[in-house]
Amino acid sequence: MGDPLTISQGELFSNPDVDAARKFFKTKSRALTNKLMSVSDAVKHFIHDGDYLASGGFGGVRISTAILHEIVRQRKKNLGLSGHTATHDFQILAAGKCFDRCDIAYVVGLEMRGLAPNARRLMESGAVRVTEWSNATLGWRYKAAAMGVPFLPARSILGTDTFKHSAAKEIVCPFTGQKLAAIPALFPDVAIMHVHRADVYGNAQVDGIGIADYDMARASKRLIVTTERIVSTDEIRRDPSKTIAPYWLTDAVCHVLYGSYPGNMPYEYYSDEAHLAEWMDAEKDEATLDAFLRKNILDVKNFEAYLALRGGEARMAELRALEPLKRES
Amino acid sequence: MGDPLTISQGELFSNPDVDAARKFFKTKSRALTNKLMSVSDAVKHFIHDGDYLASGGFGGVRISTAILHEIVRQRKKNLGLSGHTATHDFQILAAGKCFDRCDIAYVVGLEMRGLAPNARRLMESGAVRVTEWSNATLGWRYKAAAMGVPFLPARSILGTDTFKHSAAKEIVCPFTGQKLAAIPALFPDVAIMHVHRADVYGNAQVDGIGIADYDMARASKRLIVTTERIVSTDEIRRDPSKTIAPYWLTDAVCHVLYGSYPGNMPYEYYSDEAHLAEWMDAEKDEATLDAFLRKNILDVKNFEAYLALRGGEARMAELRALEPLKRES
Amino acid sequence: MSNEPKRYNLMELMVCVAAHQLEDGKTAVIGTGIPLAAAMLAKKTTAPNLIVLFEAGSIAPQLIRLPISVADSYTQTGCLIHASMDEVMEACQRGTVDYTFLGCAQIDPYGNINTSLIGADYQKPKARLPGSGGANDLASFCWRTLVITPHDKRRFAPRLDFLTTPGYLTGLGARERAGLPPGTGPYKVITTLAVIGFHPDTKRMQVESLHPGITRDDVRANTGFEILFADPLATTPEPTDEELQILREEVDPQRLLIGK
Amino acid sequence: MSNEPKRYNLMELMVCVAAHQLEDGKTAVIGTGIPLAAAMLAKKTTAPNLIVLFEAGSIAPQLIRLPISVADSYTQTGCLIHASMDEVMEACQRGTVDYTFLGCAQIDPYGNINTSLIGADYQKPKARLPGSGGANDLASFCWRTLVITPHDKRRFAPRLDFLTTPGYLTGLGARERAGLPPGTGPYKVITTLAVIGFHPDTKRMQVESLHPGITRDDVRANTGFEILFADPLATTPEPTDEELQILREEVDPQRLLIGK
Repeated sequence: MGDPLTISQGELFSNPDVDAARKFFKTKSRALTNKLMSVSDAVKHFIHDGDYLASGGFGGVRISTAILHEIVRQRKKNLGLSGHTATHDFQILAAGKCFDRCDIAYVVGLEMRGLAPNARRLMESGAVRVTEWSNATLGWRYKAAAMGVPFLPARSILGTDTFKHSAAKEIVCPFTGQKLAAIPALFPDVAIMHVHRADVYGNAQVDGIGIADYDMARASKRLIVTTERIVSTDEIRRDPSKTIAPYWLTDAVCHVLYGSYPGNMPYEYYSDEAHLAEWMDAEKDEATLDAFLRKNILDVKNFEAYLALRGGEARMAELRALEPLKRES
Repeated sequence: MGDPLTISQGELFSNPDVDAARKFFKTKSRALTNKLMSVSDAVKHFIHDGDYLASGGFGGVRISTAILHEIVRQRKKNLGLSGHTATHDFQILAAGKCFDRCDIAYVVGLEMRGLAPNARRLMESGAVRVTEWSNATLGWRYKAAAMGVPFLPARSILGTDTFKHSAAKEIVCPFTGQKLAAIPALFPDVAIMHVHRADVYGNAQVDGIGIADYDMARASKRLIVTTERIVSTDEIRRDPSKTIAPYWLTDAVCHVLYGSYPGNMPYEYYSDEAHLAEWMDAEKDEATLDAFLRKNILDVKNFEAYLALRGGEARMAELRALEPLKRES
Repeated sequence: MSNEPKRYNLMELMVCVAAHQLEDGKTAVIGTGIPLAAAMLAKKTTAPNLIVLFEAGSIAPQLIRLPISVADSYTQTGCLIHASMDEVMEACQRGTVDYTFLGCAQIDPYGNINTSLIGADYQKPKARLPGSGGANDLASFCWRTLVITPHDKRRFAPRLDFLTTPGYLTGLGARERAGLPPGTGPYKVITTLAVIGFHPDTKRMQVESLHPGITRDDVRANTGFEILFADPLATTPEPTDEELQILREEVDPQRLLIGK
Repeated sequence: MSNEPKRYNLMELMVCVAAHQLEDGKTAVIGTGIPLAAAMLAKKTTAPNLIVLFEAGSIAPQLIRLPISVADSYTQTGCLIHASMDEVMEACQRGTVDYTFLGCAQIDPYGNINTSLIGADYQKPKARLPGSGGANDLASFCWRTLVITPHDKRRFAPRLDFLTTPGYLTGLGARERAGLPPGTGPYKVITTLAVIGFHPDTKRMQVESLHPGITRDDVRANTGFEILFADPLATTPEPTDEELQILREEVDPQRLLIGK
């Protein structure tokens, strides 16, 4: 029944060995300690050259911009990257030439905003090794890891070049004889995630849709949380259904108000479309981009200074006013 | 690496064919209609002799007692049953001799309360065909179905008689060469679930832990929801993170205050341990059980009459006072 | 194409045609742009109980404005469920989602889509495009896949540089042989020239209706492969005044889409 | 056994011994009964930051009383996460849970457990027991499985009627060959007579300490198979007055467990 099994040719950038991951998770500290630190320290301690990085949120929604900037500022190199609807996050890291391999579900585009010229140039240069996936299958790679299994079966990507350039494998269902795509577990070395509130120990809560962050936080060996607000643990316990990561998954907590800027933070502030358009313009050639990067990231002390440059509280207040979601109570 | 693959000998009581399930889900109505009906009508219309039934909650916590009683009252026969930590629910259906086959993860016991004598007699009589699972693997059977895949891989039940008497299959991971248990999808014909609030269309919300109900509601072809409170759809939209089933999964909504009694309903009322002890006593022999069943279920008009028999609002107020979880705000 | 009618523009026509495809009481995973405008228009006209899901996790929102991202706040207003991407994708894989809408950089006679790259060298393409996003999954799982695209010769290509998202692959039965869920596949391709279906025997593109003022030769001249025409061949119904009014005043008052 | 000391009863001893096994800052999936009393005692003494998870979905509650069900309201007071059974089981499968506690109807020399049935005919057993529940999963996944059980000859059986939950199966390396995660397996068996470990080479039960007043012969007389004794063989430390006070006044003031 059906065509013979197809062999994929994509490179697997990380090891789906659940026993190796179990060994890591066995020894990872679960101690209740204060993990509050600066963005600079979090990046210094938990993101190393060559690491495989996962970025939470959805490209331009609930992203950890402060960490992304700091990765560029600290000139991290040779990262692996999960391109799970990576838009503005991808654009930042591409501008910094921080990665040399990428699992692609969605990259170089900014959805309705068009394609990012510099990000495209980088991906067309041959400097980045790439493997192809789809949003669901790349998400299921996190989910397999979070579940502690080496793969999950899926019924998409079959029959396409997306499969051929993936590192999935075709298998036959032992019950139905159907052809399925086996999607290998992905255990990122480090994940970054921006949330609405967290305590100093790393209990983190999100309001609104979860995207793929629940599984990403569990799949990753290390987790850096940036948060709009630092709250008490009692506040976390007030609505435990909102908790996306408990403290023992989290390695660093950084308090970054407006931390998703210029991205949207649901319930808090809308995206700064004017600044995102500036980014697109700045990518038109290398020289313009270099100047733009220096001005906005490299020559800027930290994320707070960047926000000040972008109009500070006045601009943030405008973006708050544009946000349609309001909390009850 | 490792022993040769073991063959299991358990019977598969339901078809893991995802394409057959897809065909069903394709044609299932997603119309926005008022589905409010009596418990009696819900059981009459949506539970048929021979159906495979899944019962939500955790045996004695957040169970749909009114539906369970009505199944006995309408003398439904030859049901298949998912014994996913089935305790008081199992006890009721065993007393009614309603099922003739059962997937077992946990049955005949009531946790700390001991073993149910009649339920044991039934299972020792040979009258019920059984297949063995564990809580995780039986839960993953719902999850596979909810995900739309014919199986999920798992790393438990391997090497045991639980596996041998399951209908799982051993497979080899195409990435790691590891032995895994392939757990077949379970699509129940009908599921019953008790919730804190629902609207008349079937949008249902739960406070507190979800147990396996999220996946069960999605895996099942039909879904009967009983609810402590009927609310407006606006109330559902007020905190969308609490929604366990959207209306298009739900076939019937029954308003049953104290619907988990004598089980615990977190945030509402604690279990009636005295009545559960009466049940245990009543199971000591067939004659005592028959009289008990007549008194509490068969000769009782409906669940409201049963509650009245058990002490009505006065007793319910006592159980409310025993409940430790209180909602914020 | 030069004689575009004055009462509406092509974008407005496409939105209305897309809206007509959506039956009431069905589920649809919708992206931003034209598809969402179509869904909003359908909900305000013929399909008030169309259930919209966004792939990032928002389920059944009350849409108040066109969002910019499929995850942004405007996808989440008044939802029934704040879910996650896996939950939405799994609902599709389980067979509970009826419609999805896709765009394309290239599309071939079988409705296969390329959104990954242009050029022959995969690791060093002439042009890198975003990739599948959720398109491959949605086109594999949803019962009816709708494609909305400008109609030109470069896009309607005999062979794709990269087959990102499955149409009918190599023809009748090929999806099933590849392991994709039976009964799925491209349903209609809505272009700037025509509404196109697929021949039941060959699963090759077949024009079902030409937009007002468009001829078979216009379509042929803008299609890079031999395209079939249904017999009889219809004319795409024009938007009604009511549709246009709702579209302009309620769906896209800022003219983000239709004004261009 | 007849000369049980007066300062504490056997149940109290077992709870205290179990509590000693739990290191601070670790995770444990705990059931109701003695294991939970042990976890509560540990949290109030040596392991204040022990993280308790319940298999039905409650994660890191602030326990105020012994629950009756692993899903009931008393497992959910002051949680950090209201999760689901799959999330807890998957955290175990992923290797992030250190401890679990099991009971048994039968246990064999390799720590394999039967909680399914007594008798030879599977479809018509002499006695039907609950089955695995979560035990098989937890014993497969958690790093250290603790078993708590009365110690008698019927229970400590050379062969099980049904192997519900894996111990070391047939000995060293058998779990790994069966596909179970390496580095897991029964850690200690805490009985009414002794604390028992497993010989590193054979993975057969080996008594590590005898409870005060218990002799080797007591153990042998109540064990249905040949059991090893460590050399030197220790005496199980008695509960301290502080432990007993906390246990009686704070953990189980209603004497649901220890009073019996």
